[in-house]
Amino acid sequence: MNRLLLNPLLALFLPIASTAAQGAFKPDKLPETWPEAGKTKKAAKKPGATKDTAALRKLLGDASVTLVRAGKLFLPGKLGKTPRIVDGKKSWLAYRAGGVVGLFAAPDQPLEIAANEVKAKMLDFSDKPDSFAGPGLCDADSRWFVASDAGDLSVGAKGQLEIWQEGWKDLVLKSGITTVFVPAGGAVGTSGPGVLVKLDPEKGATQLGRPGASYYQLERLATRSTNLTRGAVVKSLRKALEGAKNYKKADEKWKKDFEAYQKKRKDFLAHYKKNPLKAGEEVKAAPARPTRRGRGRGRIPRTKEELEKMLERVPPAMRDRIRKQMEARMKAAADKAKADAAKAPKKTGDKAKPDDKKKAPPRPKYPKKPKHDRTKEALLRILDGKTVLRIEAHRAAEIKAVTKLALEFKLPRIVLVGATEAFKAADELRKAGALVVITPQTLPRQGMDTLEEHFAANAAKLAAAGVPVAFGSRGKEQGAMLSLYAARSVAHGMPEAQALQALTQNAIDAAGTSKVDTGMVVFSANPLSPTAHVLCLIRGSQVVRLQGDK
Amino acid sequence: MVSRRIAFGLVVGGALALLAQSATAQNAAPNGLLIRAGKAWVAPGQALVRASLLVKNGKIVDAVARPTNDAKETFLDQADSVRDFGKNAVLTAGFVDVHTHAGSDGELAEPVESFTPELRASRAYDAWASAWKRITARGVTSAVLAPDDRNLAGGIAAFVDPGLAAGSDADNYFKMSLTGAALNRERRPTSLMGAADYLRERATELQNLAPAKMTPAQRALAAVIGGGQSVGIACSTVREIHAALDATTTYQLRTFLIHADEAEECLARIVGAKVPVVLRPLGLQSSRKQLRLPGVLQKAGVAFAFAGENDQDSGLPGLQTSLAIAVRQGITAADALASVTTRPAQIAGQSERVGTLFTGRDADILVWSGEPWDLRSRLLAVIRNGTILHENKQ
Amino acid sequence: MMRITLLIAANAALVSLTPAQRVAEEITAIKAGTVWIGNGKTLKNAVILIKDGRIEKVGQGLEIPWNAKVLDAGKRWVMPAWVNAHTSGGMDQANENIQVTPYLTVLDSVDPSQAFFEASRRYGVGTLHVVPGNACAVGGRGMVVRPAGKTPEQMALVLRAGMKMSLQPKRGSSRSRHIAEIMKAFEDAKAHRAEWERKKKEFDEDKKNGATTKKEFEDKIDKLKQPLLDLLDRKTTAYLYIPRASDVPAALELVKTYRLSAVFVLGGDCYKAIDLLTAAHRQAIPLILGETLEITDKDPVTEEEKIVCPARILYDAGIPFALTATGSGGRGSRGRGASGGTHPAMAMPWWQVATCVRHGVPERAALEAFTTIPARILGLTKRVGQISEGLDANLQVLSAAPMEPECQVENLVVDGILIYDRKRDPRVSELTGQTTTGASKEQK
Amino acid sequence: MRIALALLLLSSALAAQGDTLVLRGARVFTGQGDFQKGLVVIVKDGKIAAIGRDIPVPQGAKEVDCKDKWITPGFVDAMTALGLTSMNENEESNEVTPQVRAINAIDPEAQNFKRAVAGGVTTAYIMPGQMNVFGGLGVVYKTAGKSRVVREDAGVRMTLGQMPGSGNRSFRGFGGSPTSIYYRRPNNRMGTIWEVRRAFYDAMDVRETNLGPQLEPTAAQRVLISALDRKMKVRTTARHGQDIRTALRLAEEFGIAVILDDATEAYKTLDYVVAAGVPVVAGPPSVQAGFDGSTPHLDTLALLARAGVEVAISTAQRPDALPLVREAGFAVRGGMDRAAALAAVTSVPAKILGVDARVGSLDKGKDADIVLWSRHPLSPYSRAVRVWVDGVPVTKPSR
Repeated sequence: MNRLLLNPLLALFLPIASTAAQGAFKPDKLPETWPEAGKTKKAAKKPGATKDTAALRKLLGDASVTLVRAGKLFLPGKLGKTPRIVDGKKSWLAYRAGGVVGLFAAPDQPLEIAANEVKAKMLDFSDKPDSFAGPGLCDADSRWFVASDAGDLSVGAKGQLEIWQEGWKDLVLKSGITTVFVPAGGAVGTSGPGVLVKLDPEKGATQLGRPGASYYQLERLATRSTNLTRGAVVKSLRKALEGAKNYKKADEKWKKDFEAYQKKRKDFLAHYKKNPLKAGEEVKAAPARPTRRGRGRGRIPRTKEELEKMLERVPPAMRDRIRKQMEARMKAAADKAKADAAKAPKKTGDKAKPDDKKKAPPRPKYPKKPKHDRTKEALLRILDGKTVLRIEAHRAAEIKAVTKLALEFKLPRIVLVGATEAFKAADELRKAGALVVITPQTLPRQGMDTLEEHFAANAAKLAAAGVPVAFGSRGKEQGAMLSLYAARSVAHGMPEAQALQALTQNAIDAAGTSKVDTGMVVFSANPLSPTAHVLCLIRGSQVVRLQGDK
Repeated sequence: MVSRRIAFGLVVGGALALLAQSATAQNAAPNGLLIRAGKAWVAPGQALVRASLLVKNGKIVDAVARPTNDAKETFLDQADSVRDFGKNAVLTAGFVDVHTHAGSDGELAEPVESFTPELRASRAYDAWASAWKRITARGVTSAVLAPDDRNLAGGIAAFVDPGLAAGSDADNYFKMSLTGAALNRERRPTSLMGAADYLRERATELQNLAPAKMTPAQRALAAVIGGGQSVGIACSTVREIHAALDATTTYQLRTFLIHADEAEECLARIVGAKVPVVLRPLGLQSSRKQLRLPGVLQKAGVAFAFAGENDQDSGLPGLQTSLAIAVRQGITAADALASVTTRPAQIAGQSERVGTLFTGRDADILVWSGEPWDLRSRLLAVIRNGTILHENKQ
Repeated sequence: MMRITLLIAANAALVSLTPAQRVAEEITAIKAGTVWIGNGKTLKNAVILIKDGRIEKVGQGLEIPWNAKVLDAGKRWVMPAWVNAHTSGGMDQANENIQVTPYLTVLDSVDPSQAFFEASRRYGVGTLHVVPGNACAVGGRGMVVRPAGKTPEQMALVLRAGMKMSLQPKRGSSRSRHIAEIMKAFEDAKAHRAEWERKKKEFDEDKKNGATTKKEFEDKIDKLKQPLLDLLDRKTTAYLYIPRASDVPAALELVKTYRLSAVFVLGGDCYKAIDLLTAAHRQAIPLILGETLEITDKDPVTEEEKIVCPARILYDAGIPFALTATGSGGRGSRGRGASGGTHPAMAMPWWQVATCVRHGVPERAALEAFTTIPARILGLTKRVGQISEGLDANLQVLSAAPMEPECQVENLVVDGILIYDRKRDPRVSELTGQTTTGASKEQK
Repeated sequence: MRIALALLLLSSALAAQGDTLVLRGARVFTGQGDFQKGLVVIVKDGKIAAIGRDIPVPQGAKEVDCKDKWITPGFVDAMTALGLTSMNENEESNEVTPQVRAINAIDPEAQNFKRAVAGGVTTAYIMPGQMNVFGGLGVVYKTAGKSRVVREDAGVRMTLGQMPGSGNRSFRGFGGSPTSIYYRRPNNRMGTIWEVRRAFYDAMDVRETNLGPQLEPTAAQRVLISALDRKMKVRTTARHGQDIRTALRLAEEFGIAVILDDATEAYKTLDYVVAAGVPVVAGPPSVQAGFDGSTPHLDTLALLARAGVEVAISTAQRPDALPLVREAGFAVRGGMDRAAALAAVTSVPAKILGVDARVGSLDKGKDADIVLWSRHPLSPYSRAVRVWVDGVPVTKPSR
């Protein structure tokens, strides 16, 4: 059905179910789904006094809501709003099964509300001064549940994960990571979509709905390739995207041909209904177009100039030998033509054929249906912006080539993984509205001049330049250390709110499905500090309270 | 005309003065440097709030906690220069890296002969290698350059101050290795059984041999047998750990294990032998077992320290990351700090010189922008023997 | 009538066997110490009467006709011959290198003189479902054979049995491309039939409207695509080999999207996806276990190794399963790798039954896994798998009860013909030094 | 979690050391003969306090109900590589290394120990691999429990056949660099025997010419001298028919106490083995592929037992062998009778290894290594329900 979408412009007005509202793509203006990272807008109102007490009263009556108060509260920036860390004393953080509802100022005087009316759950950790509450963290590039010899997940990770693998519980209990994104990946070309997996200490790991980001693997050019050739890395992607467009065009063309065919078919039958064939006669099939075979090679030139023109292409040493052969052939052809002309009877010019034969329409030819192609379907979803295009690129030249391609094809959402030299292409990335997933595990390849403590400085510079950043562990156990590595970017100048945003909302956006509930986690300290451990987990309406770190 | 020449003179003079001044700052310790900071971890677990330290010709003279922020210290008169790092700066002792091969890779192993007890790592120490600069910039103020793991008996390690030439008394512990790297080579011994037999053979040679007639190799081995010089045995699998502990009991060695990756499986034997363990640094490439090991050792009461190894640029500061990951794994902050300062100093036998900020110790001080085990805090300055070696302005 | 002629042909063929099988006598009555019927009941000192290769009567104290050819198994055990529901033995080349070859059949490649059939006789296997190997996406049609006969046609019980499919990707090609090829094959077959139907409809319209004078529609559906269409129309059953647990979801999805009638052949660690296997069982998909019945499973957290038996896990989940000997166990000894490689003993059904019992599966369930359950999977419950009236006389005589260490297969009777006698087995005498006449060789 | 397990075992060992066990109601195989009904076994302080029909039961003893179960002494596997990295673990710098001791390279926590104990094997003889002419000294080692060593230096290994020569390169043209340590003798069977003779003659020279301190025998020669004085048994690996006869000839020539290991083709040279009266530690009968060119037979063990040879069954360091109890079952399938097969995995190997004073049978004062079976151990359906080593339960009760 989605192949019926006409041109991208129309796509703007058709409500696309699965993604957030698609702002018209203007290269300079950031697409709406990516928060305005880096440039922290001045908080207009007094911190904490965002919603008035009436809203708070309504929420108190709602059983599915959980209100949390702790030393510090973190509200991730969604749909362009900037992330904020707020002092917990003066406000409540409200959360419902779908996700964080918002921050509400704690009323100065206690609310008079009947005890039985209060159905929402209230969790007050503000007695612990350095406790910290915020959404669950998410690992943007994890290898959990990947079969040991996974090799490649190119049909997409959903069907291939060993969801019964154990050993991830301390990931959730110690470092508060409640969701991991397992990307697909494989040989060069389009791979299927990755999968977001929800981790729940009790209910185990469950895979979340229709997977989002589908992964494209650029060619692995030899490391010796120079900056010039590295731009060509994107050639195969460009060809694939154009192929997808032609696929859509061919599909639409087939529809039109099919309607024409049915019309022709109808009057073909009507004609023969009026004057049916006599026995033994058959409808002549439409004359087949002469095939191209045999026209190019061995053509005999008719005039002297054609012969000379053909001989130019012949190497000089053989020219006279070929000229003699050609002249002999020309003479033989001329004699044969003369003989045929003499033999053939003069064509009678009469038009006396019966009119119905002339009017008899030939049998219509059924237009060949283009073959169903799954990869092209996946690429069309990328062009429409329904799934995120996820590309691994490390060198500045490759990153620039990818961003140029994204602008050219108006891809609303691309994710770059690894991106060791991304800080060199920061403004191109911001223009293309890309999100960068930094994976500390991948060591810089030679030929790349990286900064001291490469991934932390890289993340800090990108955040400063306004490019949204997320962190991926690209491993299993290392996932628990992700918040420590994010803390290192804070040491390099990235504001703490940005680092937490990178660990929560940006990682979810990188997975391509923006409406995901990663639950709420209350830490004993700021999750970036190593002393933090999880005090309480809230997912949907179920609250898991943990006594210290088991 | 004249003014230009004078101006020219002034400029040249100024540059020269500046040069001279920074040079002096480089090596001769200013007599009486006062350092003020928000907190000082004088020793793991012992903190002075609003601390100020007095450093004189390379040694720590006194450390005191100021009652209020701007109260004056008693010994203010003795200090002729004051450096105040602000109220949320934290001072700690310099990190001690007890097992590293930095700067002289490739020269620390004798490929032909497996048993070379007399080789001294101080000969292979290149004080001016660029690796040392990077290591000091990350907080390591004293290190032990140890022979490689590729020899059954690699030789004698050297205790050095990174960047300064090694003194004559640099010789430190004796390095042995029972790992696969030392054994599966085409020379004797090729297996653990062979190694035990080779050691027994060398030890029996010494029994009825007068020290005068001993060769340097035999003298080095004799110094170790009976518990004289401490021995660092590199081992990783359970069978290698058992072989190391067997050798310790048969020859009464004063041993500490290096790496001991599978220590968790033979924990009872290690606890029984009461030997400290030097662990690999924790970081991006650590496996699940390595991440779990510090917690296991601490619960069982085994003393452990983190080694820096050759700390190639893995994208994270070497020992500080081990500190942070250890704390994340549940080790108390004091214990983690001890594993990079006081315990390596004890293992290297230098605890009366480095590892803490007590009076009389070397003035190896690190200044942090926050708690050292929190990766959000940067290293503001590295002070060794009283001189500010490295300062990042950011 | 047809039945008898087939029997006589088979009989004549059996007698003129290749030199290795010099044993072939007709048996019409068996005196047995104990008879394990197949539905859990056992009879003591029973008599089995056989007529025209079928079991006529089973009971205690039956009167044996005077001219009966009697096989005296007085103190011994008599059991139905084993039924092996899925094996690719007995062929020298079990795999094609093109991924999708539904039009092939094993009838052209089964070699009756293979050692595999001799071993099957020695181990008491009476019925084998031989199918192509695991390396092709759609391997081809299998057939049910008995391990005796000169030509594949004489060995055949069912000429066209299940269609073999496998989710095992060829080396180099990825798991996903493998599944995509299977889907593409099905889609092409469907498109081809849709095209054929469209042309037929248009031909009928032309005929009705006089636009053509041909009598009927000559185009035919491509014979190479017909087997796939039979699969889609559930006319043939797909025997789908699943190498790993993470392939079970893909297999279930394939069965659901194309509504196949399928049998799952489980590879090594499929037991890990036990909840998905219970779902498959609920959709009436029979499960067949491979030869790796003892797998060393390393706990990722504590790194402790424990031996896991998939049969026990399926039994605990209440799922009946069939056991198989895929014929690859016999070839040389294979080290017990971390995933529990198959030991040569696993090629013997009694050893697999013993392994299951050792891991806690009751003896009856383990014995049925090699007799009645595979017969039900192959749809031959009225021919093989039990000793009851009307079924084929496929029986094996054991020297002692299966639980005893001395238990050996003494005789094997298939269709009332004695085709194996341990005392006259050349391979056994070669391995134990006794000459074929029972005297021990070392006196030489 | 693993430490908790280890501590648990430790603590249970200490606690259980004290309490006495009474095993009643099972059929008991004491080490010889057949299973007897009505025997009661009493275990105290890790030793068997008493065994008999109606014997006084000390009060306060923990009663273990063994109704319709089968009890046997812990099995003894007389030739294994448990705890070593592989069956070929050797000191390869030299072909003659009799002084090397296997105990220095054993990993007591290895997984194959756990697998062995779960199969009922409580004591195993561990010796170096087969790649040297003289492999080194083996050790009788318990597969579980706290004190593991039963007898050190219980025998020196001598390997005949192609294996010692298989790693060496004979001449430079073969691509081996002359400086490599593998460019050395022996390269075939004759070379191996030549190395054996040279080692023994050197040791005899040193033994005769007692020149005092100048010519101290090296550690290697000291081991060979004790072998020549028949104080040390020589475990000789001989699989091929001709290797078995060479081993017996060497035994006569040097007067050494030879034990034949793995003897795969013993059925070919049965008369020589019977005449020599040499004990045999036979290889696993279930394995069908021979080693070193030998061809196994199913009934070798039956023939040896019937001919009166002192034969034990072992897994012979083979990775593809089944657990020892299954190998005994396959021996019975090959024609060996049950009592001989059970003795071949309990009392006979204990006697061959010289540790029958402590293990191998259930008699008063011996170690309390006991295995409780769900059925007759040799039946293919049997399972080791509980295993005690030194009176301490070492396996979790299996499902």
